[in-house]
Amino acid sequence: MGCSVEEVTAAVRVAAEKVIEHRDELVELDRVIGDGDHGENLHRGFTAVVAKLDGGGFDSPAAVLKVTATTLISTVGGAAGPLYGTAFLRAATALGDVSEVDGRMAATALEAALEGVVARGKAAPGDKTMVDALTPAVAAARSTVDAGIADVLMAAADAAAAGAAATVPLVARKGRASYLGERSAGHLDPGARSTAVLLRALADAASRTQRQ
Amino acid sequence: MGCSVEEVTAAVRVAAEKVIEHRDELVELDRVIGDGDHGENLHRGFTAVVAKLDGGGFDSPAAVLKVTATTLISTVGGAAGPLYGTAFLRAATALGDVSEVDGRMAATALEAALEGVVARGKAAPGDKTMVDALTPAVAAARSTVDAGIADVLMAAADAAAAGAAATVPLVARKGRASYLGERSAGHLDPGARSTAVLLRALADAASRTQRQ
Amino acid sequence: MKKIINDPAAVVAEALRGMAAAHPDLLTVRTDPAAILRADAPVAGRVAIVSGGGSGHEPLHGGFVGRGMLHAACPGPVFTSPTPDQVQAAIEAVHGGAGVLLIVKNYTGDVLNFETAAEFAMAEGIDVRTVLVDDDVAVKDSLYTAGRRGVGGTLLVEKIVGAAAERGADLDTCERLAQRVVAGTRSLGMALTACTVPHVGEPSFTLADDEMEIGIGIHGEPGRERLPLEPADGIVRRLVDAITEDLSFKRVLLFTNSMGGTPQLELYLAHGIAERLLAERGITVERRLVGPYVTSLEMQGMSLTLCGLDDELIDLWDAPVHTAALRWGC
Amino acid sequence: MKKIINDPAAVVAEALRGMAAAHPDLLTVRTDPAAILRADAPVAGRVAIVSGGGSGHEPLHGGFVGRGMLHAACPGPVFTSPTPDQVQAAIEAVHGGAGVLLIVKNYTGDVLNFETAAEFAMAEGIDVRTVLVDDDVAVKDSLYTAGRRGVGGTLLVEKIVGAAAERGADLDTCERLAQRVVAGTRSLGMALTACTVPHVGEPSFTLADDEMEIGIGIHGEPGRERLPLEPADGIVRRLVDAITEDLSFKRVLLFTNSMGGTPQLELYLAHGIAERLLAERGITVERRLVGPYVTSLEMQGMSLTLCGLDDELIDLWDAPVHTAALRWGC
Ligand SMILES: Nc1ncnc2c1ncn2[C@@H]1O[C@H](COP(=O)(O)OP(=O)(O)O)[C@@H](O)[C@H]1O
Ligand SMILES: Nc1ncnc2c1ncn2[C@@H]1O[C@H](COP(=O)(O)OP(=O)(O)O)[C@@H](O)[C@H]1O
Ligand SMILES: [Mg+2]
Ligand SMILES: [Mg+2]
Ligand SMILES: [Mg+2]
Ligand SMILES: [Mg+2]
Repeated sequence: MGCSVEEVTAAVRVAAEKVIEHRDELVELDRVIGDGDHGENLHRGFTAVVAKLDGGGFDSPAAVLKVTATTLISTVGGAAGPLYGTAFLRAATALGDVSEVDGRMAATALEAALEGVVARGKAAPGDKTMVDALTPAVAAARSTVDAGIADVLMAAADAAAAGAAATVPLVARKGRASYLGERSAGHLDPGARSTAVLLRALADAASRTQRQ
Repeated sequence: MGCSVEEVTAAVRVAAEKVIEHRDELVELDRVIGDGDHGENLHRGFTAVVAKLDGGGFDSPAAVLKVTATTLISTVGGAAGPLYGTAFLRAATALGDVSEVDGRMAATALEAALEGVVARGKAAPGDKTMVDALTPAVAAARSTVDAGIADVLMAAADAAAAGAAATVPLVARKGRASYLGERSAGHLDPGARSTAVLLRALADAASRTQRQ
Repeated sequence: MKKIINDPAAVVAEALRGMAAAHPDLLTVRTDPAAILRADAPVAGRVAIVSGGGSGHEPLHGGFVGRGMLHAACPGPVFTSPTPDQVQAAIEAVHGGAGVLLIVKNYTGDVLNFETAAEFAMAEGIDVRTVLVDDDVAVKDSLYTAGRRGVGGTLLVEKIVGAAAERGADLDTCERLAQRVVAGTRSLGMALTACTVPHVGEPSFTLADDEMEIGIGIHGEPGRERLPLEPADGIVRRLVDAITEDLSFKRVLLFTNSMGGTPQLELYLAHGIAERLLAERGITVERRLVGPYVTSLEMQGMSLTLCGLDDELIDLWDAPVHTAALRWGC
Repeated sequence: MKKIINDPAAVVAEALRGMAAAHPDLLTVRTDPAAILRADAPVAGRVAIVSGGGSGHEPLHGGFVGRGMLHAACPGPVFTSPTPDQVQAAIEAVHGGAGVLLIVKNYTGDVLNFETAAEFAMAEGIDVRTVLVDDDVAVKDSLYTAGRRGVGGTLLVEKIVGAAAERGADLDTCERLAQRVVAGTRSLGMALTACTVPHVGEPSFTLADDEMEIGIGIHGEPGRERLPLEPADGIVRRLVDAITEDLSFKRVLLFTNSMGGTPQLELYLAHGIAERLLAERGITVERRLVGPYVTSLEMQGMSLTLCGLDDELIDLWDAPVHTAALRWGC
């Protein structure tokens, strides 16, 4: 059993609300090694996403992810806007016109999202970016692919959280934190953190619907 | 016995050095109810006066006061420059070509100085300006006029100190402090303070030479 | 004190050296006594417009020296008026035979020093007139103060009279014109933070994080009223109200000025509010100027100036000007 | 946080309203998506020059929209690049049939968003080229960073290419010219204090009273090196040394820029030192610009930019320009 279009909509909305809740934390993380806008940027973008989802009328999970993508692209700006926008767009494309998302499809969509982020941002693992949360998340999802979507996303969320935490000692080589050189070490990457927040919220939403 | 041209030169030099020493105090007083430059202005001016006095070659006490006046006018700026410049100039004029300054002449010179300051600045007693130090100084000098110059100046210095101290509760009605209105009350007027410092130094110098 | 300076006592002299280097074709910068002169001064047959005052208000006044504005500016030490010698030397350097108009901000120090200079210059046979600018509504103009201060409006007087002099207006005309602009101009400023005078080394006053000062002077003097910090709408309304209560206006130039440390973003924001409030009061904004023009070192804050306009004043405002800080039409 | 603002989230929108009010003849200001356009755009048959980026650097970029410089500027939120839609709308609004050149500061966010906009616009049949400005020598240009940042030099690229476009240069020529200016331009900045982003509410970083930050970015990012505060001579020497070690210069434009909160007095002082140091190194300063042009809100600090000049570039620099912040020759 997978997630219906209604369940996907609800999950993305929950994820959006979680990111909105984490605004100040993300601002603070970015203030220290960046320019302090990551939380504000995502707050603006995901607030717009929630408004779009309220409009409803989506005929497939892919349609939900696509409107999320285009809304993020047109409202977030900064590095995170095009990167998260591409991630959701590629995930939507990977889903095609299925009407339910199962564990395997979720893993495939996550993998497409990661490929999109790397294609646009050219970051490698270890560069201290959201890629450091997404890469282990994709690997974890792939290895639990035969489980239900809730378990796949839970594995991805756990891995993303660990991956984000592991950015702390890294010296940034991409994004604004790279200007700091060695001084970027010792701090959590804001984009890796927001990726972990997003995946955790999606996983929680999926477990709730799948447990019902 | 009065002060010779050498003694007047020495006294003005001592007075100049005293004002220079009080730079920071006068800056601080002016910072609170003015624009913080009174000490710096007089420091610049009296440093130039000392340099001029070093040149020597003065043939009368009036010549010493006159070079002090023109040096102050051309180096101090601000309100205090023209006011102190005028004060020394009028004092010089009052002395005429005498070669020694006695108590009576000192009182006359002080009175001329006060008249000059009032003519230029139009301040009345109680307006919280240097006039509040000079006015009682002139009165005290006038009432001890038959004593020696040291006593006359000492009386003037004591009265100036008291007059300056009495500016604290006043609300300023002239100069920059007047912009503060009621908020100028509770603070010592920087110009009254510098007048008191000058007169004290002149009196001390005169007592030293007269006692010898 | 955090400043990009060397010796606090040499700040003005060193800044003048940089200014000379920056504008070699436009300005002649003299030291000892210090003066910033139009490169082509004296301009024969034209009234020479001379201003000056303490430094620390840049670009006022040196940034306004050039074609169509000032012939000379006399920079004193920071926040201290120049000396008579200095002003006199500038007068003599730019006098072109048609007399000299001194534009003086109404502060005791400035008035006394320019007054003395004018006396000396007149003794040399130069016709010198003085116009005092006193546009600051923060100070009650009464027998019991030194009178209203000259602040932002000074720039407008300099521009308008400078244009008239450039066109050949005679000394009487320039003097009357300056008086007319002064009579029709009012300003009010406010500060969020104090500035630090280099030779003092600490802030001129202290404001708590939730306080602002209304009626601030441009010399780091505290203002008349300390109030809780308000949103921009409230701040601008206070300034507009006080100015329009002091004088009634119909057609105006609106000058939104930064005290130095307030960024353009905030200044444009404030300007937009001022335009809206004036429109509500039926006042027509015909010309505007927005920027850090009459400053108080790094002070954060702003001032508004309204200058009543008629067709003649508009024409003079629009006339070509070529200075370091204000330039158009050429 | 002490600022003249209302709602931190509305700062840019409100500032744009004020900017529109301040320059009615010069600019058309659009909201949703936000864009500052030349009032006479699109200019038929001319290459349209479009730039933009996060707000908070005013007058960059909106202050440089007008004849002889930018056709459009896209202001993002404070320190956040604009979105692709926004840039695409601006491109379409000013495209005059001869193609569009995007001048983009080299930051990941700006690059990605402008890139996406360019793709969309090209899909609509508009020839769009992009030039990245990366003049900041503070950042080592290597595989291990996002590459050098675009800072003060951006203004120079905009002015020079804007002049060429105004004269009718085609898109290829404009693109090559921009690349040539970028290749010959280097900058370095420093800060005495941090700025406060309105939606953050506290300073971007903290510097002790006796510290300065060398290699500061214009987004409130800390720089590369924190050092004890030095006199102006030492500060300026550090900047000049780093720039001239990175690239060798003969004839230059020297641009002494305030980060926003540093007063003119200090800026001219620093400029004078830079002129002296360049003369000592045999570098000829042919043109200069001194002022707060590429800022970081109210940050105190400065940057120096050197741009190699030849007769062609001088001619384009001198060409008439009429924008809110830079104006000459008309
Ligand atoms: N090239 C890149 N590839 C992947 N992620 C990146 C890249 N550059 C930046 N990021 C991510 O974007 C985050 C910053 O986003 P944000 O603050 O919104 O944008 P900006 O840096 O433009 O202010 C960083 O923490 C990092 O995770
Ligand atoms: N009109 C005046 N008459 C007499 N003294 C005055 C007058 N105005 C100001 N002063 C004196 O000058 C002092 C300030 O001098 P100073 O700080 O050097 O000048 P400024 O006010 O121009 O900065 C005041 O403390 C006051 O004693
Ligand atoms: Mg950021
Ligand atoms: Mg003073
Ligand atoms: Mg003063
Ligand atoms: Mg950003």
